[in-house]
Amino acid sequence: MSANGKPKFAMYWAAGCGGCEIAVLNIGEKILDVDAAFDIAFWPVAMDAKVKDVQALPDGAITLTLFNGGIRNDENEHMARLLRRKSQILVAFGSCASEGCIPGLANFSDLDSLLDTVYNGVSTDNPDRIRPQYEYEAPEGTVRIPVMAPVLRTLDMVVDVDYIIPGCPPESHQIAAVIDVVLAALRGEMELPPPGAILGAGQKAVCDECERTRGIKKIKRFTRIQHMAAVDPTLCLIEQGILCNGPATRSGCHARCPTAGNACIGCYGPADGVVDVGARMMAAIASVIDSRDPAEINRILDGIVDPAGSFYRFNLAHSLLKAARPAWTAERSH
Amino acid sequence: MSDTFEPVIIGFTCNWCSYRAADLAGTARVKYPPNIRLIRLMCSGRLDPAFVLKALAEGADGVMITGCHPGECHYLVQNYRTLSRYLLLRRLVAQMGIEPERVKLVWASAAEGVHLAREITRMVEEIRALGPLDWPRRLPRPTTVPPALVPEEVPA
Amino acid sequence: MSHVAKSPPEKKERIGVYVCHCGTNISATVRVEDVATWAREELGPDGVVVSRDYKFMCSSLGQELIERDVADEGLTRVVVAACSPHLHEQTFRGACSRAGLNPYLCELVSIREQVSWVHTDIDAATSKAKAVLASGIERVARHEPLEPLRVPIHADTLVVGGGIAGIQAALEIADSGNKVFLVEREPSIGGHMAQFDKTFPTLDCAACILTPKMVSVGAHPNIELLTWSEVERVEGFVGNFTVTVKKKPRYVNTELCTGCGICWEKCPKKLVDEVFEAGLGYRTSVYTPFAQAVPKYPVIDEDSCTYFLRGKCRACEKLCPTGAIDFKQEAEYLRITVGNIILATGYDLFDARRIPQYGYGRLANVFTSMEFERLCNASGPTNGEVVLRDGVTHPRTVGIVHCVGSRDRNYNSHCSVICCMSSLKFAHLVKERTGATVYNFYVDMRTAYKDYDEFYQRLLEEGTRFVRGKVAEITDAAREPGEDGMLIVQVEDTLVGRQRRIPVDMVILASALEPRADADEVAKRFGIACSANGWFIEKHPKLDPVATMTEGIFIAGAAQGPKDIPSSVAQGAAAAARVLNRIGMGEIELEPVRATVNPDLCSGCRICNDLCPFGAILYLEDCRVTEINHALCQGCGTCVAACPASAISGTVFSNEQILAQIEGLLLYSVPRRPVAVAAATPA
Amino acid sequence: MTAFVSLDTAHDPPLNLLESVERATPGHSRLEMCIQCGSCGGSCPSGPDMEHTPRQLFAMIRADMRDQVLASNAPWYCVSCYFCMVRCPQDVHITDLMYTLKSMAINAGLYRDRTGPDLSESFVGYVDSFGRSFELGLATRHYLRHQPKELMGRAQMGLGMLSRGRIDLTPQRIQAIDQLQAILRRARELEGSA
Amino acid sequence: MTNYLFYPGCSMTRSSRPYLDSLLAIRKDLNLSLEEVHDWNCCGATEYHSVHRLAAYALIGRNLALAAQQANGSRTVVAGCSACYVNLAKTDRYMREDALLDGQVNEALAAGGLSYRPGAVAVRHLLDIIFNDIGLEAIRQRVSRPLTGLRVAPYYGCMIVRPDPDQRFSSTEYPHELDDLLSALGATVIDYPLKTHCCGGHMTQISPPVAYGLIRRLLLGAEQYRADIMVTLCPMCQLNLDAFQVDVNRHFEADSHMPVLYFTQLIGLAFGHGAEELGIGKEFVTAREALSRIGVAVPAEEAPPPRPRRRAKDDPSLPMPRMAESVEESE
Repeated sequence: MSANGKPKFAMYWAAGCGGCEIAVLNIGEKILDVDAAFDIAFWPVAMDAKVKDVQALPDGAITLTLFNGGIRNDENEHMARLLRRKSQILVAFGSCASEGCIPGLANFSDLDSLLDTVYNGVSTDNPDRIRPQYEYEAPEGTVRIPVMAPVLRTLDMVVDVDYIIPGCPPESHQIAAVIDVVLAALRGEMELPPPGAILGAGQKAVCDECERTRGIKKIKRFTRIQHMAAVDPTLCLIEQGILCNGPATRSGCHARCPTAGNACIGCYGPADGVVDVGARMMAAIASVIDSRDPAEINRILDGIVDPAGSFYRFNLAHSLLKAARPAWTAERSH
Repeated sequence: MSDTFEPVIIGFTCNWCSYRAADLAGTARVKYPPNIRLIRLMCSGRLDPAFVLKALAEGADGVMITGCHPGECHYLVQNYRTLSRYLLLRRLVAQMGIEPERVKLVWASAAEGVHLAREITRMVEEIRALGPLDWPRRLPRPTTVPPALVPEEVPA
Repeated sequence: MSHVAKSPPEKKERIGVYVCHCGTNISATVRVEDVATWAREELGPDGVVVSRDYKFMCSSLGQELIERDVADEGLTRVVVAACSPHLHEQTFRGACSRAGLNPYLCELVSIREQVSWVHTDIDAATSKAKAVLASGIERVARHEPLEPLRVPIHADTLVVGGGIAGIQAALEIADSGNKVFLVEREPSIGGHMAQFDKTFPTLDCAACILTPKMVSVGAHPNIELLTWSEVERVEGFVGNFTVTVKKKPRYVNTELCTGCGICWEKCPKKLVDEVFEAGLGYRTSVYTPFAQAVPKYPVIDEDSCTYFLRGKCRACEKLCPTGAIDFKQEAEYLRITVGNIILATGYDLFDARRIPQYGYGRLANVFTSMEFERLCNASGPTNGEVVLRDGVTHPRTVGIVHCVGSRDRNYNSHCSVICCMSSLKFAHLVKERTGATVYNFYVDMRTAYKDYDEFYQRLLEEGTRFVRGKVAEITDAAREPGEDGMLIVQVEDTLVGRQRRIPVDMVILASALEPRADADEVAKRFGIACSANGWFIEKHPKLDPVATMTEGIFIAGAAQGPKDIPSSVAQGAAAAARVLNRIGMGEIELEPVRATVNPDLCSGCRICNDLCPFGAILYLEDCRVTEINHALCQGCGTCVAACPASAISGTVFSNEQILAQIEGLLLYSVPRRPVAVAAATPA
Repeated sequence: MTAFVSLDTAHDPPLNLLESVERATPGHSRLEMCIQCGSCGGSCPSGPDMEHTPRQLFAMIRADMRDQVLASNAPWYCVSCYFCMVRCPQDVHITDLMYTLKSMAINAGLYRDRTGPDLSESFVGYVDSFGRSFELGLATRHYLRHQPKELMGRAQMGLGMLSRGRIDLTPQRIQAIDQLQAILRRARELEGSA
Repeated sequence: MTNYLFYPGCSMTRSSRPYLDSLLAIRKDLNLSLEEVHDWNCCGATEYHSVHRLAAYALIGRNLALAAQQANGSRTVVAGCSACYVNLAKTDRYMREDALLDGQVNEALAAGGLSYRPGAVAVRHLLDIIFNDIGLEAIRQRVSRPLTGLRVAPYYGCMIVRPDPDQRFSSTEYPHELDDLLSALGATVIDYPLKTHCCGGHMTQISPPVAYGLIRRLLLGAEQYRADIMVTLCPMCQLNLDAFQVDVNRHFEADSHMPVLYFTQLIGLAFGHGAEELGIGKEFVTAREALSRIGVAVPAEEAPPPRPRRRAKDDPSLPMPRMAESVEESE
């Protein structure tokens, strides 16, 4: 408890796009309740704050920390450990922190080629192929920037996590609901959910919320939605030969994408009991291929451009294999 | 490649054909390398790609999927599902930087003990040639941490 | 926040481990004591409280060990490392349930068939045994108590196919006082056997031994005979099938018909009888296939009947004394309920036209085995006269060709089993009826079984000529003098090593037995499987030859593979016995290996809906979730693996159990040292 | 798995006859599958004139009777009619095997009658130097050596052919003969039996 | 106008020149464009394999490679000689099936700066093209002088239907393509039992007596069925049956006089071309007398009597098995 007797709140932005931060600000007036109920101890996006102030706090001083973004460099990791120690409730907030999300797709390639893409890509004018140095002697003294890790890890791989709020970003109405729960709990009106619980999302898969009609599935060819002349607005997308991660992805978004006419990309992470979204989707999709002839099956599979990328779009870093071989072998050879 | 490398291969068998083939190999005292460890399923159709990924992630150097010959599935047609799953799995595994040869599909009827043993022996040799997979149990952290940012160690 | 399998089972289990020496079968290659001690010392954290090794775990003493420990040590789980589960799983489950522990909380891991017997290096074998044991321990901790499934059995039975196998099965069941529906596609029962003249090796007349059985089928109070009928569809599952049978219109009112025969005597439309007379004789449009047909009622074949083709004639209708002809008849559909089904659908004969070099269809005096059966049949087109195609000339020399379309990768790779013996039978009959010189051209003489080889001896005595060699071609192109106007059989006499051209008047082709043309369709309709070469697959080739993978469906006779009459009869009776035993039990127990949908997780994506060949998966439109019928489910687990939301779980083979098993195998996988490996060759 | 192996090179362990014949035949000859039914010997047009029927040859091959097999006239009497091959119930590639045995016999110098080998070799000779076959040269050369008494009859036929414009006095040579020869040379090196 | 790559082969340019001439003569009627494979070489016949197996495949491989290079509109290579056809087709097939062979042949071809991807060209026999691509209907329409009254023995020989690596013909034992074609020309086609038996091949060179025996069989068979001429589609067959007939007669003291023509020559006649133009007259056993029958009406009993639909009351004979086609009729 702080001087004003309010519980302390923190939010931190690690390796991610920042959308999560916006999503929180998107909850409307509810933000006022947050402000009313909490003493904002540390929220770089919203207000000025210093790491040393956090370090100065006694352990467990912060009641609720929403941590978004994955762990890609040593600063992320440092902050994760610090906030873990200072917080009573640490929430992996959003897809990056919990599943790796799009930044996690970098786990397909090794660090070197990543930097190469960024600093020597076609869109970059960098004739001398300059890359940032982790340490550099300036007149003011040695300047250091965070060191990139060879792969991206999710928050729970670095520290213990109490809750997860999935989504890329989490739906604002879901955030609001979670906040209400926490507040109610603080008022002692109700129990906090059991640790490890997933908040602000459904239990079933996206299909449960999807309004599209679905029938028996027998697929003869797969195609990318952008290559289709017309997409049937009411029929299940998979039955139209479009890869949709809905069947394995946790609901809670009101099936936004399928409703809007696009395939589910899987941002809400694995539905309850799903061990590995990629494996699940693979098994499911392969099972509905309507052929017994290896050659034809392969022809049909050719319609699935980049299987790993499609099936693991949001959870590669948290999948069984976590990262493609080059990513961690390159590291090993260091 | 050091010749002292002994691969570990996880084999998934169908209760009606390949598992019985393995039993038959036993009763016939057919010899094959001990590098393979078999898991019994009721049908190759039960094979969940997650099992394969799990095995590779947990330290197996290869995975052999076995089932009844096409057209002879004891559950009529389920091994065709296995076939398409396998064909898709191979593609994904390759994208993960794993040699597709590390995942193999073998048809073996309950009568084909010798055939199964041969396939196992062949695969062990192939994997031995490929070398260890050694998938990391936990992902690597940054190699060098500048003093400025060394976090105060935390009792986790 | 970590993968399911890593999460320790809620409550700590007390696991007992038992490693079997199996005499020296295991202990010769695996350090059994070492494995047991290791389990006790290393796997304590995983819940191992007792770990013993014992000479023979399957012995009563071995089982008592388990029972005592369950009582004294309060074991909640048991792992036995011994032989294959297919051998002793039931044994150890029994021990557990005697000790009051649910049998399904016991796991048997194989360190004999899959370790000690197949490996030579003791260290490697021992550490593999440890890994296998560890996997069993990880797995068993995640077992759940289960009850076997019980299904009541409806006492009526459906027999499909009225050949000798089906007849036998029907009579066995009916005699025991249970109802049987016998469905036959043709107008009469009797099958191929009814077409034969004599039967090997005893040469008693087929009709004499078959007709009485046919009659008792026709007359049996417990048998409902449905000839000129076919099974349209089969719903339901073991104990309770609902079968739709199509009764094709006979155009004859069987209530009124007396089978007097006036209709077929007067019918003006004569045509070649391709079925019963094998194309060698004629029948009329209204007909019974043969004199002793059961039932005696004729059928009108609308494809040839002048009335159906041109709208006039009606001769039969005019002349029928009882007015039984009824051109208005239409197909009837019967829905019957039965508990078990026996398929005895028999075989097709190989079409000899597919081997042009044998000239069948082009050279008049080349006959098929079935044509010859009719030819020498006392009630056949020639009343048993063995003559050439001209109908008068008796052959002076006859060549009988074995393996026509059998044991030949160009046609059928299987051996048709009966051809050697029936060819010998033909040779005897030809000699007996015509005194002609007979050549048998064989590849290998196969006369296994009782009194068969004796029959071969007899033929040798009779002076039949045997040439060992697969006939290359049969031609009418004369080359040497003496060949003119003859059929020349060209063959390598492999025992002489010379090519021979043997002129004969008549050739008989011992055509192969083939799976029915529609075997695949039928198999699908009844939810069973055909082997690659098209025969119905039995549950076990040796120990369960008449059951199938689908509970409640049995097979008998040549539908399961080429067979002679004795074996077909035996199988018919065997299938009947299996059915009666089911009926006697009143209900059957099924392994509770079943898939279940968790409605709280199923999002109704319908990925699984097309995956079950047994139709166990059902989609509930209203609540948009999928459901699985446990009686139909056979437990293959394909849908479990396919469910994208992991909403389907499979008992005995759950994800948790298998993932844990994988971890077990790898967690304790051996230190990687070089191991001497013998190549895979039979020891 | 097939490979064109030099049949003279020593193998360790030395291939038995069955193995070397199978190795030397393209595709999978399935020789090991023979069930000795004799449909080949029965079908063979020149079977009656062969010292051994193909079936017997295969049995001898299994018995490793190398010299007797390679000395047999049977392969040389094969007319490549392929009857045996399409009729074989075990799908043994008999005609191809006959080619193999002929070349093995030539390599091993194991044949009693030079006629067959000579015909083949002079044919090959013409093809190697011209790229096309040369009937007149082939025929005259061949008959001079092997059927001198037939030569008169042949000569008449030769003239007949000539008068009917059905034969040339000079061989045709293809343009890129060097290319062809280079290809053949390389092939023989690969074959190991140059 | 369908155009094909054409592989004449040594014989067609020499001993079976009439075959080539007649083909060229009817080419326009069939509106068939044939483009010769440039600088093709010998296919190795039945001899080359006997000496150098791999070299033989390389020899043939060169032709395939050249054809593949030249393939513009069509990737089909047509051969008129059965031996050439089977050698080319078989090599392509084996290279498809046997990766090792493929590799070795290509390695050899590389020495000549060539390469061939198995399956790049489709090898087909002239009869296959005329029967399947052009079709009997087109043929019938062009017939101006039907061969009515001429009894012909359709002789396929071996290699066109065996081993038939790509299953292009109706049967390896008893095909009907040539039969149908000839009846389309109006000829009376006999059911020639030896239609795919051996003409002796190279035995004329190795052991004439054996060859004579084989040739004699074929002649006897044709005579037995009272054929006026034999029709062939392979140079080697024609040569053996025609040029050696004299010797066969001498050897067996027989007096066969069986003209042997190419099917292209008969097509030409039926299309109204002159014998000269078709290279007729260049055969050893002259066909003049036989051909003089063309146009003469057939005596009724010449035609094979159709099976009676209803049989006489007292006819004791047993019915013949129904053959595939007759089954169709009845349905």
